[in-house]
Amino acid sequence: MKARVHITLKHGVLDPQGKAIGHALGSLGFEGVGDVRQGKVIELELAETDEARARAEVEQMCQKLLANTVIENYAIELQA
Amino acid sequence: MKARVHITLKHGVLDPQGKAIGHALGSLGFEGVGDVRQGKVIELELAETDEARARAEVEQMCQKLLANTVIENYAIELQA
Amino acid sequence: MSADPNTIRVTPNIAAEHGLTADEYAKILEIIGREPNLTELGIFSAMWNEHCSYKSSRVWLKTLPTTAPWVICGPGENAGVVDIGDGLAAVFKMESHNHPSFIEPHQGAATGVGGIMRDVFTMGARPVANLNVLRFGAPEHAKTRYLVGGVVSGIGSYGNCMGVPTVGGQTSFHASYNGNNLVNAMCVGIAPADRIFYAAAGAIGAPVVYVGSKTGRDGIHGASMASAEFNEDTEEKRPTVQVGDPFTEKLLLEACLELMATDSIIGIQDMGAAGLTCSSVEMADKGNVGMDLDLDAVPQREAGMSAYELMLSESQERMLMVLKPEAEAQARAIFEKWELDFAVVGRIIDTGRLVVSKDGKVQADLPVRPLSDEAPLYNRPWNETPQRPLIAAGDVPAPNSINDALLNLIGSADLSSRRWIFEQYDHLVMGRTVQRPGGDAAVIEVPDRPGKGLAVTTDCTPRYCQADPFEGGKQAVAETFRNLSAVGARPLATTDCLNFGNPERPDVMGTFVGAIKGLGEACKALDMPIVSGNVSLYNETNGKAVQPSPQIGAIGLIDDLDRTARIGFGGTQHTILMLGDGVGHLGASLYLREIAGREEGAPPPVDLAAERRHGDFVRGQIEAGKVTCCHDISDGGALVALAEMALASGIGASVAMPHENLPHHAFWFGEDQGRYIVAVEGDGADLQDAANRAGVPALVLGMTGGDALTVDGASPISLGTLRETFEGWLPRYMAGEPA
Amino acid sequence: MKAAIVVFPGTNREVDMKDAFERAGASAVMAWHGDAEVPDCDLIVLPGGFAYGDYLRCGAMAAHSPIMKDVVKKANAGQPVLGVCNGFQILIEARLLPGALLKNASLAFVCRDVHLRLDHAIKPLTGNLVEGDVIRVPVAHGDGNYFADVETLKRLEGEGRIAFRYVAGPGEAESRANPNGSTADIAGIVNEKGNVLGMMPHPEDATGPRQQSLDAVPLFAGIVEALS
Ligand SMILES: Nc1ncnc2c1ncn2[C@@H]1O[C@H](COP(=O)(O)OP(=O)(O)O)[C@@H](O)[C@H]1O
Ligand SMILES: [Mg+2]
Repeated sequence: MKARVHITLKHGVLDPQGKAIGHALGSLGFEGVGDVRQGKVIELELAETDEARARAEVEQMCQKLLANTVIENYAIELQA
Repeated sequence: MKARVHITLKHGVLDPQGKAIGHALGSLGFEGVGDVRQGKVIELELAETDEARARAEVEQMCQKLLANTVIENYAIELQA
Repeated sequence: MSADPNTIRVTPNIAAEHGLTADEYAKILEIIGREPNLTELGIFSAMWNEHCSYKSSRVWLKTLPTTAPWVICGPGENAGVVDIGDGLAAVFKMESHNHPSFIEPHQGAATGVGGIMRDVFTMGARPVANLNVLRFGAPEHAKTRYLVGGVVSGIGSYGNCMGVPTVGGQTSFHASYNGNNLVNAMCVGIAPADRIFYAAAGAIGAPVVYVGSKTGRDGIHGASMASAEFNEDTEEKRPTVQVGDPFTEKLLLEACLELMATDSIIGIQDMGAAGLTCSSVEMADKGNVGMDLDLDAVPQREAGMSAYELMLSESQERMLMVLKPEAEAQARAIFEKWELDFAVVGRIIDTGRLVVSKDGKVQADLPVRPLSDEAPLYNRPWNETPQRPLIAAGDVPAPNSINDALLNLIGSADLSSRRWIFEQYDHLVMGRTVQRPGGDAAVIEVPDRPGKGLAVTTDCTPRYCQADPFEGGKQAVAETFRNLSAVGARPLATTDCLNFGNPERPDVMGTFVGAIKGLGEACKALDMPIVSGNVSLYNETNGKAVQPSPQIGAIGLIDDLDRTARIGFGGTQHTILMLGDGVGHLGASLYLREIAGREEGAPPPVDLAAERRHGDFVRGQIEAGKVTCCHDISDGGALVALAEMALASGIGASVAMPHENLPHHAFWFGEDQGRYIVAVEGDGADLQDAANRAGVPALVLGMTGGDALTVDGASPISLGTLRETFEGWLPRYMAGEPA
Repeated sequence: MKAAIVVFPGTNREVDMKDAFERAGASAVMAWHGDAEVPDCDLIVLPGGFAYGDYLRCGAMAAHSPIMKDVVKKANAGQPVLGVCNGFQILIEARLLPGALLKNASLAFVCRDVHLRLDHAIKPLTGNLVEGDVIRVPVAHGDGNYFADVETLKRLEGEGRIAFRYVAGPGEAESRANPNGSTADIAGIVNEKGNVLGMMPHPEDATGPRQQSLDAVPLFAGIVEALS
């Protein structure tokens, strides 16, 4: 089973990378670009085949390591 | 219109971060974790409302700035 | 690549695709007495390409001076080794990563830094200082900004993570590098002088051990790529780029040094260009033995790798070692502690052959000796570079104002401050950086030897080498000698990185030959043997070569760090003197290029006897504690040097031409060699006396003080204006402003 | 006084730290991240570097090292803990200190001298520095941009827990004072009890006779005196 974890900065948390990208796009001549935010995706191969158990496990991984819940949100996607 | 760009390392390119995360999950006691890869997501707000034009524009942004096409692939998702 | 490339029959065409000429292929057939299979061909092509075999340069490299009583190990090993006293040795080398850095600047530069550090710690030394030489295309060129950004972040990311301070380097811009930037990385390490590790692997039956990262399909053919001229579709090819993992290398460093503190290693070799092939052949060759390799035991990152791929992969952060048989368990424990792969992948055998097996089958069986000894050797035809005319000072128009010319120069791409670069490098980690980037040579305190200093620098002036490779070659060495002398260091030895175009073109080969002759002469005269180095050829695009760039890295010793000099003025009301004099040489100068818009003329000649006399004199004065502020005069001439001294200290100066023998602009911006500016308390009379006795001209230029630079009584330039001009260019350029 | 300096895979300023404590007359031992316990000591130090390469998030993986359980336990029991640079990042990831350290606003690594003002003396960790003192010390980091939500910031301010702030040095432009974009120019904070200090700059590299500044000597001298 494969899991994909999307990690994004919480609303209200400054995003220096997103800001810099927005700025750079502007200087490259792209117009009409509003807010830009950068996040992470982590893709994991899991031995677990049961979806519910896999989800619970990845949830644990996020809580413990993958995300910093002080500043980040995460969302889990599973693919068989 | 909102765009979401997923940027992942090309197949076969070493991913030191993914490797270290996989290793750390192992030491935290998570079992059965295979390959781990880390990528980026960039979310953009666009003034453009026409889907085709928006896609073309984001495609340009990826080529020029967002992705390092030597080692990275990208995929674009649009949401109205 | 199909699962078993060895089923492909090798043809002369395939050999040609591997960069082997018809003659070279014929020689291979003769050596092995049959057709090679693809893996064997790959091994030959890797060993025989320019990068590994030095086939175009070897005959000339042999002419360089490489020995001195203090040289412990000269060229031929991973790095040069020099005795620095107190039981210690300095281990250092410079290497190019030009092509990879053009294709992927961040990763290319990062892996260049990783590679050179491995060369140094393979020999048992802990790296203590990194330097880097960067040559980019014209600032206006569309790709330059992107390359600068990527290369600098790449160098920083690797060195910073390793915890090795990056303390110096050189950066310049010129259109000849538009399609081929240069990235040369240098690393200096310190080891106990009696515990240096070499590649030779002698003992029959001893285990061959692979440690570090797993092998993937990284940079296969990277070594060949480094020797192939670029053309328009190179940017399309985009071969498998190597990604650096500095974290793994940091672990590898610590694990290797921990193992080296025990008595376990017979031979050790890092896997650099052409990975497992080069390292195994070199170890076997130097040990005069053979090697049996079992590729199934090699830790692999990807499934289904063939013998061909495993032998040629350039995955980073890997080492090959031959251990004493009884030491295996202890070694394994150390690498496991550092969470690194450790695998016995072979044995030393007595047949003199490299036998590579996989899946229970022999995949390659080649005699070791001819792979290196019978590598092709070319004495390429070369044309002497025509002499350019000398340009007399009077033939170069004066600027509208000396002040404006100075501001133009210090605000130009080549002379403005490199702060934007070196602030992205951790130049302080290890806590022993005594002189930071921004001066002449950087100085670090030798670990565990309080008060003892090691000075390091890199230099070369490609526009001189373009104008006259021989004088330019001399000048590159002389300027490192000067940078070291200016901080009071005794020059010890050098490393080189020779970046040139296509050696198959006699004009290019002529520049190479000229430069080597110049380097050799200067190294001899200044007693700075070349103990390691690297050659990078084919730096050209569409038949246009880069400026000849024989980059020199040098190290020197300071016995007492209380006796050293810095570039900043030490106080106000100090007398400023120029040591050395000149004719106001403006040929091939930055003044001529930036202000007069001309790239022509012969470069300043280097009088090596005067160079030595002047350098020895300044150093003597610094060692005697009489001079504590010194800067050598180089690009841009005396006035640029004075501006840099004022800015470094925040103390102004008032100076005037000491004689009227020359046009003012020739005096202030001439690039005559072998000169220094010093500032001393009092009226400088003692220093002048001493200089006279030593046969060194010493001219009083003026006094320090105030917060402006005043030249020949013209209107003062405030330090604020100077600083803004000097510090402004690079950050503004990198922020996207037009060059 | 004895300091225990924790070494993680990728730590690289442990020797700088050891030198600083030894110069101040203390002894220092290295502690390995994989051990279950910190050796007996008066002060636990998490030094600078790139633990686990700074991959994922700086300090994230190191915060889960076996030894960190013991560090957290001892910190909660009141033992003094000093985290510098990567050490500060690890303390944050271990939730011993609030907020987060984001990428520098410039997105680039920055190594240079900065000026720090001591806003709140917190004994013993700010040593003999006096409130209002300005010291020149280097920074060397890529992720030192301190961020906390408004409430946390208010609490830090109100409780006097912002120990160090970046300020402009003599003749230095205001715009250059803050090297990383930190909220409210925050360079170092303490926990509620005041026994855990995290800071981004490297005071340990401003204590040696051949380093460019000796301004952090009173900091180390004070810590050593207080804990001896
Ligand atoms: N790429 C670089 N990395 C680090 N330091 C650099 C780099 N380029 C230049 N520098 C530093 O900037 C200063 C000025 O360089 P340069 O003008 O070449 O000095 P010099 O003429 O004395 O050799 C030196 O201290 C040098 O080490
Ligand atoms: Mg110089």
